Amino acid sequence: MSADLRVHIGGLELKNPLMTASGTCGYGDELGDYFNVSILGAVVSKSLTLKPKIGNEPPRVAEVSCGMLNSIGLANIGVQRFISEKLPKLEKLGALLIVNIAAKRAEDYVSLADALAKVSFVRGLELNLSCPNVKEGGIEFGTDLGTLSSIVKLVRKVFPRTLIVKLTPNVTRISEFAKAAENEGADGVTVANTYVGMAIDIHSRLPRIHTVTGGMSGPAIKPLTMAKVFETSKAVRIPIVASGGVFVWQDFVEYLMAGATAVEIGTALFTKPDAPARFLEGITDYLSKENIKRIDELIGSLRVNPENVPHLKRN
Amino acid sequence: MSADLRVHIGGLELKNPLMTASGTCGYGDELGDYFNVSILGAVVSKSLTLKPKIGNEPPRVAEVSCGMLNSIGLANIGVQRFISEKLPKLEKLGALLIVNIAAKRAEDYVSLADALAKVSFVRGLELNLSCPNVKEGGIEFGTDLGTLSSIVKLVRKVFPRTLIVKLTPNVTRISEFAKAAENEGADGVTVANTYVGMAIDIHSRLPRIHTVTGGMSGPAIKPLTMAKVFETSKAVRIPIVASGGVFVWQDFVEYLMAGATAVEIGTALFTKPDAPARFLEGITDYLSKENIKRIDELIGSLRVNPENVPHLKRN
Amino acid sequence: MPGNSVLETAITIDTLEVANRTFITRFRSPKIACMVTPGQFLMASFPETSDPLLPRAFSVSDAQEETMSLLYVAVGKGTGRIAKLKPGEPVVMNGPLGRGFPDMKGGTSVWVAVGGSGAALIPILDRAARKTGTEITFYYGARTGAQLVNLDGIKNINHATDDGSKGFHGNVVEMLKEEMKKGRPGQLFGCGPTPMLVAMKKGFESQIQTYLSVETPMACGMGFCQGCPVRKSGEGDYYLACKDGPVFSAADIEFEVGR
Amino acid sequence: MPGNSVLETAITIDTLEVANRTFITRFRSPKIACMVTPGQFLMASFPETSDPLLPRAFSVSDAQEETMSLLYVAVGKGTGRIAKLKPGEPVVMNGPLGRGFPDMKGGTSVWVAVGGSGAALIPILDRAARKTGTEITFYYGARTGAQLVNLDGIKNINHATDDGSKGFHGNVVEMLKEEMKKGRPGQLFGCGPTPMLVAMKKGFESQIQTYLSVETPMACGMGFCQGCPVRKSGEGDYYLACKDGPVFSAADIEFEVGR
Ligand SMILES: Cc1cc2nc3c(=O)[nH]c(=O)nc-3n(C[C@H](O)[C@H](O)[C@H](O)COP(=O)(O)OP(=O)(O)OC[C@H]3O[C@@H](n4cnc5c(N)ncnc54)[C@H](O)[C@@H]3O)c2cc1C
Ligand SMILES: Cc1cc2nc3c(=O)[nH]c(=O)nc-3n(C[C@H](O)[C@H](O)[C@H](O)COP(=O)(O)OP(=O)(O)OC[C@H]3O[C@@H](n4cnc5c(N)ncnc54)[C@H](O)[C@@H]3O)c2cc1C
Ligand SMILES: Cc1cc2nc3c(=O)[nH]c(=O)nc-3n(C[C@H](O)[C@H](O)[C@H](O)COP(=O)(O)O)c2cc1C
Ligand SMILES: Cc1cc2nc3c(=O)[nH]c(=O)nc-3n(C[C@H](O)[C@H](O)[C@H](O)COP(=O)(O)O)c2cc1C
Ligand code: FES
Ligand code: FES
Repeated sequence: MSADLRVHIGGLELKNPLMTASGTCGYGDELGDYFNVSILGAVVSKSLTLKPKIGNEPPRVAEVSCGMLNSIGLANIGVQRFISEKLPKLEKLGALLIVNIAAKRAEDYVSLADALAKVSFVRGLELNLSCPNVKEGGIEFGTDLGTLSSIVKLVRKVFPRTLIVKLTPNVTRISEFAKAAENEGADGVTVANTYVGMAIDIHSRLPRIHTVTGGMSGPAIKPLTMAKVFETSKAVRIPIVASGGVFVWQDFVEYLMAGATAVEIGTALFTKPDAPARFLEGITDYLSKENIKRIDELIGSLRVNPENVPHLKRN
Repeated sequence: MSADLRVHIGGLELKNPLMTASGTCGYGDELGDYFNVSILGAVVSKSLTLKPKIGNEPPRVAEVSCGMLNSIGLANIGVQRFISEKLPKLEKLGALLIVNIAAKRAEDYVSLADALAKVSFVRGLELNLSCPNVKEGGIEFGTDLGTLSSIVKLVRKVFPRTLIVKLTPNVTRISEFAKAAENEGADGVTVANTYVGMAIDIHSRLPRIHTVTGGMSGPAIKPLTMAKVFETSKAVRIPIVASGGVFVWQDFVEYLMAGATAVEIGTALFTKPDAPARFLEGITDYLSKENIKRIDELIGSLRVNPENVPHLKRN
Repeated sequence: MPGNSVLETAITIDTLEVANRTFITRFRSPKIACMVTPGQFLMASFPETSDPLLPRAFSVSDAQEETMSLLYVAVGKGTGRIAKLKPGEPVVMNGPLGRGFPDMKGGTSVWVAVGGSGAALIPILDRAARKTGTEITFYYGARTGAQLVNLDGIKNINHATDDGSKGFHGNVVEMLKEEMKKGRPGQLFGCGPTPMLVAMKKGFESQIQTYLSVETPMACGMGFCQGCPVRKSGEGDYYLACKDGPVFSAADIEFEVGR
Repeated sequence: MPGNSVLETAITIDTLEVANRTFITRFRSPKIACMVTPGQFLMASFPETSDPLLPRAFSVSDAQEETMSLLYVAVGKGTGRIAKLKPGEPVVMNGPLGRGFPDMKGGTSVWVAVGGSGAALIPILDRAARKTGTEITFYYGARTGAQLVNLDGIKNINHATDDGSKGFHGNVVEMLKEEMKKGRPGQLFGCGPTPMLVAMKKGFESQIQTYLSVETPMACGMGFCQGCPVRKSGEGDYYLACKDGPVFSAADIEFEVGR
């Protein structure tokens, strides 16, 4: 008998902890070329804004050692076209949908949440309070505790289903932000978005990303986000969605052991668009070999004495 | 005629911007097996504490994608044995020496600085206010503006030569810490120490580092530290020493363009203990091909409109 | 219309160095080979390492039955690795991707300007032209003769070199302008470095139906990342090079001016 | 006393698969080959990539004139890469590093217990013993016969397997205890997995001069990083495996108890 892979975030049951990361699989519908998206725990769609956004000038992407920088600037078709054009496709594909939203003003988050609350196929929201690549708002919300709290509170009022807050890692102590989200009624936190990074083409002396700095993702950031997931798991009781640098199924298991309830696959999709299907096979095999009956037994199963951790002791 | 490679930090003239990073070449004396250390701008020795320290339990190091985690715990022979045993060797090797010091209490920083001020061969101090791997003090100093300021102020009083403050990158806005160091009279800042990271061995479910989290270094962190060097260069006038992920000589040039005055080689020494000699050749060739007469023309030479940078606009 | 793209583990057949730092590698890649149309590309990746991390984009240079070839200039980590593949070694290919050149219709004439690694497109375009009975002529430029790839069996190639060491003395756009004094094609295709494409757009788009294959940095090649914008003419909006291109009608797009 | 260590670009000669996932690769590496003593190691690195990043530690398995060989189990990225090196391909070696076994003196007898990749040390120890006229006997254990490397030309190897498929039925420490009932060597050497070394220390250090080659994670191999501590007996202090070891007198060190 195969293991029970189900996990829960708020009232939402995911058939397994595999999710896609926002912005790394378009609106989710195009993944269907490479595997059946209904096998996923959840599809998280590209950050939507109230109005369509054309995004930043190129170059928007650059490769660095074991990672990449991006500065897409939230290019997206806007919430209305998403609802009319993309939702029917995703419904047909049998995806469980979590919609990621971003805005410059608190009111806009509320309008977005309000619009999406009316669409029952949208099973959850992921609030992007952490995009490092837009000139106003974006990361600012995510680095100020008060602003974060007030946005979560407002959105919580209008969105009754699962609400996840995606945090920026570019802060001194991410667990404080996770606690603030929990206090305002978030059902989960995503740890974390990309790290502010930069690279220069030394021949032209130009930055390799038009906005100079961009968000760094990929295997290079995995140990950093791992530490942040662990820190957060010691601070909150709500589920943690890990996001950062997953490239092989073992990374998935590592995040669960560090305390995550679900894990997003981002940059890996660019190289391996069928990664979720492969990971699911790898994890299923692993569970059966290790004779683990329920995947949630892995969550936070790291064998560790928190006393050993200088990083935590200081809390 | 070959280019003028000299750069200055406070009253100190370095013959070139290449430095070693503290803790990655022992006390500096052993580098001599692989190249002539007198070619370096400066040797920065392993963090010294007042009393000898045995360091953390193993495992202390683990490899991750394009990087490594370490948790050495400041294992060192203590300042007195350093002065009596290591200094004579370094003097014989013709090294220009900057000593890195670490402590748990402000008074201890002062005692260390006082002891080293008396040794004229010690041309500069690098204050490690950022070690992530000790249970008390360490990073704490580096994440609190007030503590940082007061330590720099006290040390400044007793140490008359070049004083560099090594900052932690594990904060929301590193430039604020750089400004605080500048305000208290530091001659330069090192940007930055290692990033808090973590990795798990999924088979044993044990952390791969005894202290669970460790400091991450190597090419993986280069884009992150690059962004922090750039941010800092827009905020302070004192020289910046870049430290993070340098692996090829081009990385050196990249850091100078981003605003650094000197650059430390750390983890690269483990794979290429002769890296400084190789880098110096690469840089010298590059300068002559590009017809650059003085290396300091490269400092901050990135062609960029700071208006484009969301990360800076928010200051 | 292009079919769906697939992930295929292609098997290296052999590699030939065909010019200075320039290679042709052939692969057994039956699924992609049978679907690809001229101007489409694929993303090659190296699953056993994270450095290089992202897949690399290559136009398919030729495809016949189960065999497909790439023609590339070894400039960095990815191309360097491909050039070192031993016969029998696998590499993961995602393709065919994007929209290629418009289908050729017999009886028309097509001129193709190529520069640098744009030469990759000569074999596949020539094969398509022969199949449809389209009259095709290539104008192939390089800095110097040593950089020109000798493509066996393909006639109708006119060379241009900046230093005059082979063929026309000057760049390929100057050569086209000379040729246009004598006659004009039904369609003009271009693939090569951006400055060449900029000059082609400026020089010819108002006179001839011109299609250009653009190169931008790409992270995914599949429309997932929004990393490859190409500005739409007249509008503030963008196409995606990987989904809407890499081949565009010159009239539809604008090139970014220097930053 | 060991000479200084050097960075040398070694050239691959050939690779042989000698047991399940176990390989011997020979290199032309004249500088290191002529300096190394039994038990010393080197760090092999891959300058063209940052993944793997750190150099990998290997005991030198044999050295003669300009040729040196490594015997290793392909467990991950680094060993996997070495196993794939083609004849003529270069790899950067830093060595010889550390302190090896004590110099052998003719006329004494040495017993050597090896397990797993510790078998690497058999050829180099055997060569040194023959040179000095030392009587050497190897006790070589593995889980099962298929994992035992067949080392040509080396006599005096007694095998032990956990499953009894070859030689003594049991582990190598049990075998040693049996043998000790009949007689005793002047010195006892051990190299293999940590549990084996722990059992040797416990079983023999009080009776025989015992030297153990320890394995710890290493970042640099040169004493630069302080990453490889080995606890000193009785004291709270540490040795460094790479500088003070990897070979230690069993009496001088303590093994970490489970965390
Ligand atoms: C649709 C498309 C089709 C292409 N077809 C071909 C082809 O048929 N043959 C061929 O040789 N190349 C082709 N390219 C370019 C090819 O993708 C790059 O040369 C390749 O990505 C470089 O990889 P690398 O790892 O070797 O170099 P890297 O190590 O990534 O970079 C080395 C150097 O190449 C530059 N570079 C990186 N990416 C690009 C790029 N996309 N375009 C131009 N320069 C770049 C970098 O700035 C750097 O200076 C194509 C690109 C695109 C987008
Ligand atoms: C002084 C010394 C001498 C050595 N001599 C030999 C030798 O002669 N032959 C040989 O086969 N091996 C030897 N080893 C072990 C060898 O260094 C490791 O097997 C090697 O580093 C693994 O590299 P990798 O990239 O293939 O594996 P990685 O991808 O780094 O790791 C794969 C697996 O191996 C484990 N591993 C990593 N490092 C070590 C280690 N140091 N010891 C044990 N397991 C490890 C990891 O936990 C992981 O499960 C020696 C180690 C030391 C310290
Ligand atoms: C090209 C790209 C675009 C992204 N766009 C978004 C976005 O629109 N909204 C968002 O919340 N996160 C976005 N992210 C962040 C990812 O969702 C993810 O959190 C991050 O990349 C770390 O995971 P990874 O290393 O697995 O990619 C983007 C990442 C990339 C690489
Ligand atoms: C093994 C190891 C030990 C280190 N020890 C110290 C130390 O004692 N004091 C200190 O200030 N920094 C220490 N560092 C940080 C380095 O000096 C350097 O700032 C950091 O590694 C980033 O640079 P790199 O990526 O080039 O290694 C250590 C780093 C490593 C890898
Ligand atoms: S390369 Fe990712 S959308 Fe075009
Ligand atoms: S491995 Fe670096 S000190 Fe031993």
